[in-house]
Amino acid sequence: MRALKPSWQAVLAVLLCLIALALGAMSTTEMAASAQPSSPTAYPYLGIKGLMYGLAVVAALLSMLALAPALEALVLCVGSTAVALMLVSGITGFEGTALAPYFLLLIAAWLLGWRCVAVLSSIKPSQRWISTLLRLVIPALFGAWILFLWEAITRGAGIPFILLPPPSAVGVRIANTLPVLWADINQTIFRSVLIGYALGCASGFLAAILADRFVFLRRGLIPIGNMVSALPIIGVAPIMVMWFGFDWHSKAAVVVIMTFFPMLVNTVAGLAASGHMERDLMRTYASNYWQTLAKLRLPAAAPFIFNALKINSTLALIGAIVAEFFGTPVVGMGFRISTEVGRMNVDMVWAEIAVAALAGSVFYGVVALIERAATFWHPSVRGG
Amino acid sequence: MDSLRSKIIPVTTILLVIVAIWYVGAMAMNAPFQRDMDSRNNATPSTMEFIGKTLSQAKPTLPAPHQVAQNFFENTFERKITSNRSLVYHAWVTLSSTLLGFAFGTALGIVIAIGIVHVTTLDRSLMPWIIASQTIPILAIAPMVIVVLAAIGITGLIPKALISTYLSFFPVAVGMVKGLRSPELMHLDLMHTYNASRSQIFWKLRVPASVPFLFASMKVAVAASLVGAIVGELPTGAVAGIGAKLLAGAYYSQTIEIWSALVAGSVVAALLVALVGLAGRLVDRAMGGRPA
Amino acid sequence: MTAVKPAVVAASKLGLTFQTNDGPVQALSNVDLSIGKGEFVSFIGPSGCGKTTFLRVIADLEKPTSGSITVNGMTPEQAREKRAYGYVFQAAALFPWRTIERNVALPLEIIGLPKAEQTERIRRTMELVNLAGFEKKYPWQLSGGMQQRASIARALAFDADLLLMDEPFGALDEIVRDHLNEQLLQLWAATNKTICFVTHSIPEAVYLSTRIVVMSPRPGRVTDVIESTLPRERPLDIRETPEFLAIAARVRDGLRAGHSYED
Amino acid sequence: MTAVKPAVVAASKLGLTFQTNDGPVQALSNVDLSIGKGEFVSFIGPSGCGKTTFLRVIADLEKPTSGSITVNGMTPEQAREKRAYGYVFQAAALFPWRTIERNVALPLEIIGLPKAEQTERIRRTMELVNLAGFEKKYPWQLSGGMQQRASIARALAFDADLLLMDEPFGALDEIVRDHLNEQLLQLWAATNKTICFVTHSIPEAVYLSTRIVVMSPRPGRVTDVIESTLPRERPLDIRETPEFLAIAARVRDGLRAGHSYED
Amino acid sequence: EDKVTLQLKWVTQAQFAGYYVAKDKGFYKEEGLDVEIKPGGPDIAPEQVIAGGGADVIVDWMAGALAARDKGVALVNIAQPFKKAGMELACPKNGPIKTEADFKGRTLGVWFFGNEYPFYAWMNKLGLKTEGGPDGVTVLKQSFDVQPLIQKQADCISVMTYNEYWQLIDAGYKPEDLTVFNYSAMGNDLLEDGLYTLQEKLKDPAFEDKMVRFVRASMKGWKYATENNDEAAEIVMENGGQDENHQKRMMSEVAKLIDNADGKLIPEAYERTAKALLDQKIITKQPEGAYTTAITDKAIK
Ligand SMILES: Nc1ncnc2c1ncn2[C@@H]1O[C@H](COP(=O)(O)OP(=O)(O)OP(=O)(O)O)[C@@H](O)[C@H]1O
Ligand SMILES: Nc1ncnc2c1ncn2[C@@H]1O[C@H](COP(=O)(O)OP(=O)(O)OP(=O)(O)O)[C@@H](O)[C@H]1O
Ligand SMILES: Cc1ncc(C[n+]2csc(CCO)c2C)c(N)n1
Ligand SMILES: [Mg+2]
Ligand SMILES: [Mg+2]
Repeated sequence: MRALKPSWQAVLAVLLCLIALALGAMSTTEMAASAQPSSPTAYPYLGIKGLMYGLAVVAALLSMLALAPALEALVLCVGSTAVALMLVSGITGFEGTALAPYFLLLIAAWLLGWRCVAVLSSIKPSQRWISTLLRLVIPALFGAWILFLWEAITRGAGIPFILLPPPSAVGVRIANTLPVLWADINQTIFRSVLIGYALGCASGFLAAILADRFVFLRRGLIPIGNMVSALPIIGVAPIMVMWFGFDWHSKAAVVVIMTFFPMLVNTVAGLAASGHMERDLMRTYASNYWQTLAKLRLPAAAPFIFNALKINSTLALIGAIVAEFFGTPVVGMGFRISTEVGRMNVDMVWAEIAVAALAGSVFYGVVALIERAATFWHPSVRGG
Repeated sequence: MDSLRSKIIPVTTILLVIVAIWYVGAMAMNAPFQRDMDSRNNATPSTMEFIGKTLSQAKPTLPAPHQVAQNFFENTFERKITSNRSLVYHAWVTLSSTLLGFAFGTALGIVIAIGIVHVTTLDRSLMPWIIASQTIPILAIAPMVIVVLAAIGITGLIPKALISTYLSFFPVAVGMVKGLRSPELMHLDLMHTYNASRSQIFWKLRVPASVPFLFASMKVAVAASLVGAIVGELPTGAVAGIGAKLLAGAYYSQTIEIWSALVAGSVVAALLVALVGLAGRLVDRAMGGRPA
Repeated sequence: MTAVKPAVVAASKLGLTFQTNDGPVQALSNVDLSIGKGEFVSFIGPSGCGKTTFLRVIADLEKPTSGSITVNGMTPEQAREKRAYGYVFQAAALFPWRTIERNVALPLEIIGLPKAEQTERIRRTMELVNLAGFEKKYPWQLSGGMQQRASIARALAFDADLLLMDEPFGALDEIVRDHLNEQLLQLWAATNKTICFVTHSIPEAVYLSTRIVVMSPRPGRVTDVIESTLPRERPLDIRETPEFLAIAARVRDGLRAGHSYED
Repeated sequence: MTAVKPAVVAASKLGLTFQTNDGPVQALSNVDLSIGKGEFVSFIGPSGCGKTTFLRVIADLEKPTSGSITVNGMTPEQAREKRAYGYVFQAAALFPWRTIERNVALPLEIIGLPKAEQTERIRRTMELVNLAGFEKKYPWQLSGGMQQRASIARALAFDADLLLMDEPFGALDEIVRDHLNEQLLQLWAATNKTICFVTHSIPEAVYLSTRIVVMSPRPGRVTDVIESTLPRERPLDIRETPEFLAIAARVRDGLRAGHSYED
Repeated sequence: EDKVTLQLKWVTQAQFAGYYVAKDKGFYKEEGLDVEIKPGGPDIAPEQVIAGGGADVIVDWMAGALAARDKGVALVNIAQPFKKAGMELACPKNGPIKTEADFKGRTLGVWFFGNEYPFYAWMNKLGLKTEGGPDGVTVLKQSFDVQPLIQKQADCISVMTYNEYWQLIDAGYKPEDLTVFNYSAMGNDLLEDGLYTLQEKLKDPAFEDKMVRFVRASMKGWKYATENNDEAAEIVMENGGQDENHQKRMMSEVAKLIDNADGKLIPEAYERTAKALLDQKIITKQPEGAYTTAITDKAIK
């Protein structure tokens, strides 16, 4: 019994392979070719069909033997990736001809990839560097699979380029337009986003403190803060352009408005989160408002504040980009996106989106790292 | 009720301060254009006349509060609420997709948070991609989403609501991950001693402990939903809703209309946030929350 | 005598070291101990010597870093999964969003007891700890001792064969404490439960236990194991007998030896 | 004799009723008490009788609903603002984001003590409660008793003239407790502080106090006030003298009278 | 009745009056068509809508359609109701720009989203760089409105003869206060609103026939609209247009661009458009078969 370790992903993958085999032709061209065996037309997977099925099934079966987790992950990773690569490269030139077996095999390979990620995340390594490595490898694998699926589906189903380009095209575009991308990042991220984020978070925070300090302001400010919260960017952005000009200042202003509210709400909630006994303790010291704030209530509010900082890190990015749809100089990520959509350069649009996603993830990641360091004492960090 | 009265005075005071600043701002911002106009018409108004004119332009840079108020009042109370020109009608259109999107978004956010807290695979692999998803500028993909959905026959409320969902699930997911992980270690230990199942730990410990985080996140999410619903109205032809109103206003530089639509949006937002806040307080009370 | 009974807890060469920001802390070192069915074992030792840690290891809340331990012949994990024990924590650990009654109901809900039986058990244990009338209050509306009693009620309602109690009566006055001591002894006698009991009170330890384990601090070691010669039937005034005082004196000596300051 | 000293705490007809979800709870009723400068007053009474509540009223953490109270001749609020007292809570209430050392430093930072003096006081009090070596640990890395001692150190470092201590030694073993009892008495004798001390241990109360206040439960009333006839100079073995035992017996009787169950 | 879905390039306004008139007056119905008109908006790319299957036929500018064709969406022009371009650059007389020679070092407002090609073609012709600096022009992405001029953020802005120009007039500028550079007048015009459909679908004779009927009815609508401006504007209002006066004015201006409503494409204008795009490398290869006169030939005999 110990020799076998079945997993539903692997079993299902084998099953899907069998169904796909039974269904036969993987593309319409193959179907046509087999209907007329006399005329030798080229079709996808001429020679490697057997190899692909074989790899998938073997990897699935091997993975169910009681291997060491690392080995199992390796087998799955190699098997699923190889199948996916062959699938994608085979269909190139025959876009839009794929039939059901193509997609079944794709799903089978994806299941193996999933299993691989699952195995990897169940490993509890003893050394630090391995766990750090795993922390990076697992999301990367997961992401690679999103890209594989995207590539295979857009090509297999022949989705029009201007609706959704395959990631390979986006990758080529990124590589070819690095200077433009860099100029856009410079304009949007290093000016609008960072400055707006800093100002927005700071003002939301200050508003929360003021509201906390003065009951009068709390009663008056919070409802008005709520109203500011949902000033829709598309309404605000043109006004900001009117007020602050078309350069980055108006975008930063939009970001300020967008990030203000989450910070306000979370800080207010956080300031209410400190324990009663701790507050009583500070009272016994006749600690004044600011001392209690600095030494008790802000540390206790930190998890909430970081919550806002994290949400805002992505909001700021969306805000700045969208604000650039309304009057900008001819540089910036939002400008590029909106014009390139109009020019049907959808690969460029996705290149910008990819860059935005990368920048946003880095931004978020930095905030999350600071959070871990600053709220090490919170149960959610100590492990709950 | 007492708390209501104790709120009215501060809110009105602060509103009055804002209105005062607003008037000054309106005069200052509308003055350059007025000066241009006057010089083109060779008019030399007195200061009072000039100020009066800055506050009564047809398409001012910053409309004066009374202009917005008048427009808002006309479009809210003096039109049949079924009329295309009634703000109530537009607000309702937006509100319906906001609410649907908020419901979807909250549900999705919670589901994702549950997944992340309970399934190591998801914890390790999903979060970075959820973050990445949130950096995709919604206005850029909204049209594509709507085109694709229309191609498979989904139109009407759902596409707009989906865009709301997209914006609102994230705050909930982030907050709930934090909240579901916030129970004290001793309480978790206690549940372990009972060999409580994951679902029991979840319902009896993690969920109640996450409530403050949930409501703080839901306030942000409901506001985000509204923004999403408004954004979603544009690529659907912007026929109705606050977004359509904003767009039409923007297209014809009808700043007064824009501002009154913005006010309408803000009022809706404030009401929604207040409602979530109220629900939060009721839940807190039901959970034996200790008055601060 | 205890050796022939099946061991409920059997630890051998047990060690546990915590890794902290400024170096490792050895909380338990080389602990050998076997506790038989139906025993009442008290743990006593200076603050910080590892008593709580040892209970937590039995309860599978902490993994030992060396040595081995079985609970009911299984690993602690398996035992926990079989709901082999009830645990009273050193702090009350009540859920602030549940009333006292619902806090006591918590373990019963988890094991899925029928509603009627839940109500009955809650009533009984709440009375036992003298909290009747406070069922509908929230934890923060109770005094420290009342919270502690609520947490005892919760563990008793759970009704497991092995009871792990970490200073359950620390926050109670002498009268209530005597009362609960008696109740606990009665319960123990009637149900043949095995009880591991951490206390700081030497008289309490001697009065309750069949065996007293004296521990010494950092690294926590077992320095003395004292078999009680008192009969199972113990009226409160047994505490004035010379036999009782002799055992107490021996415990006190063992305890004093573990302390750094002599007085 | 105590009446001539200026009253540090003077309560008259003090009452406090909590409003709860299921009706009012009367925690204190008609408490008349005057505590003079330099007194050491212990409060003893069954769990839930209002001891903590009384201390909290003195500390201006709870407002009485009837009667009046002055602290150092002022309202409790003014006294608190003058930093008239140090308070040891029943639970440790340490901040999880501060190390033990920084927790003890907290009140010193707040009153704005120079750094050098802070370090000195921290060192001294940490040694006093026998926590030297644990300065850099976080609260969750300490045992229950150690946390309790850290919170005592924090209050002692604050060094106010009036000390309010709510079961400070509840989680400590007998030896540490004896040690700290002695230390506290020395400190009290040397500094002429006024101390209000809640405890459940009758010997502790008798050993430490110049006066023992016995309270009865719901509504919390003062049922007996016992002046100690022991000398100020008290070696530990005074606890075996007949005089000591006589006082203890009287306290025990007072305590028992307040309980509902007779045994 | 055959269903046809038409995707407009912009929101409901008199720019599209012909289609609304044809629908309202029953011209489509007469041809046995059931036409759904989908309004567009600032971020709707009709090319994407048709590629995604959301429409049968779209109103688009030639430049955008050719760009999409270059990207693999084989759009074909089947009719060209707008013979002249309505776009122009407007500058206040009291500003620094009086002639083309004054552009150097100035800031100009331009619409993007596929509407920028005529401007870049023009600058190309003038030999002006568009990256800013003293020797080139600074380009500002202009949003919906004429604010950049009013706020003096730009020295000139783009306007449509039938729309934003009148907003400037409404804002208090008198015609004599403005210098306008009209693309058509300068001979720099690229073809504006035309009807496009997918090449693949046109191969189907039934679809082709449907398009013939659609174009015939649409042109009838345009003819009616150019002859009855006010009524057409009212029909637009009923379908969700904003600001009645504005629509009436727009209708009368649009009528000037229509010429006679036969929808026939002028090959020279097509060549000019294609060349401009090739010069700017917007498209990579000379487009083939990007228009057909077959439909209009059959529709308008
Ligand atoms: N999570 C932890 N991380 C690091 N060290 C810890 C942790 N828990 C306990 N310790 C250390 O282990 C030792 C033993 O702690 P334990 O809680 O078992 O003591 P104890 O005997 O229960 O003391 P007390 O009577 O004061 O409750 C202490 O020195 C403590 O500092
Ligand atoms: N915040 C509160 N709300 C309502 N009731 C309360 C509150 N705090 C205390 N009580 C009630 O007041 C009474 C006295 O409580 P208190 O904490 O003073 O008791 P105590 O004498 O300190 O008991 P212990 O020895 O158990 O700590 C108790 O019956 C308790 O239920
Ligand atoms: C973002 C944006 N893009 C274009 C225009 C201008 N515009 C409005 S209608 C029209 C003709 C096309 O139908 C043009 C070019 C604008 N105002 N805003
Ligand atoms: Mg302990
Ligand atoms: Mg108490």
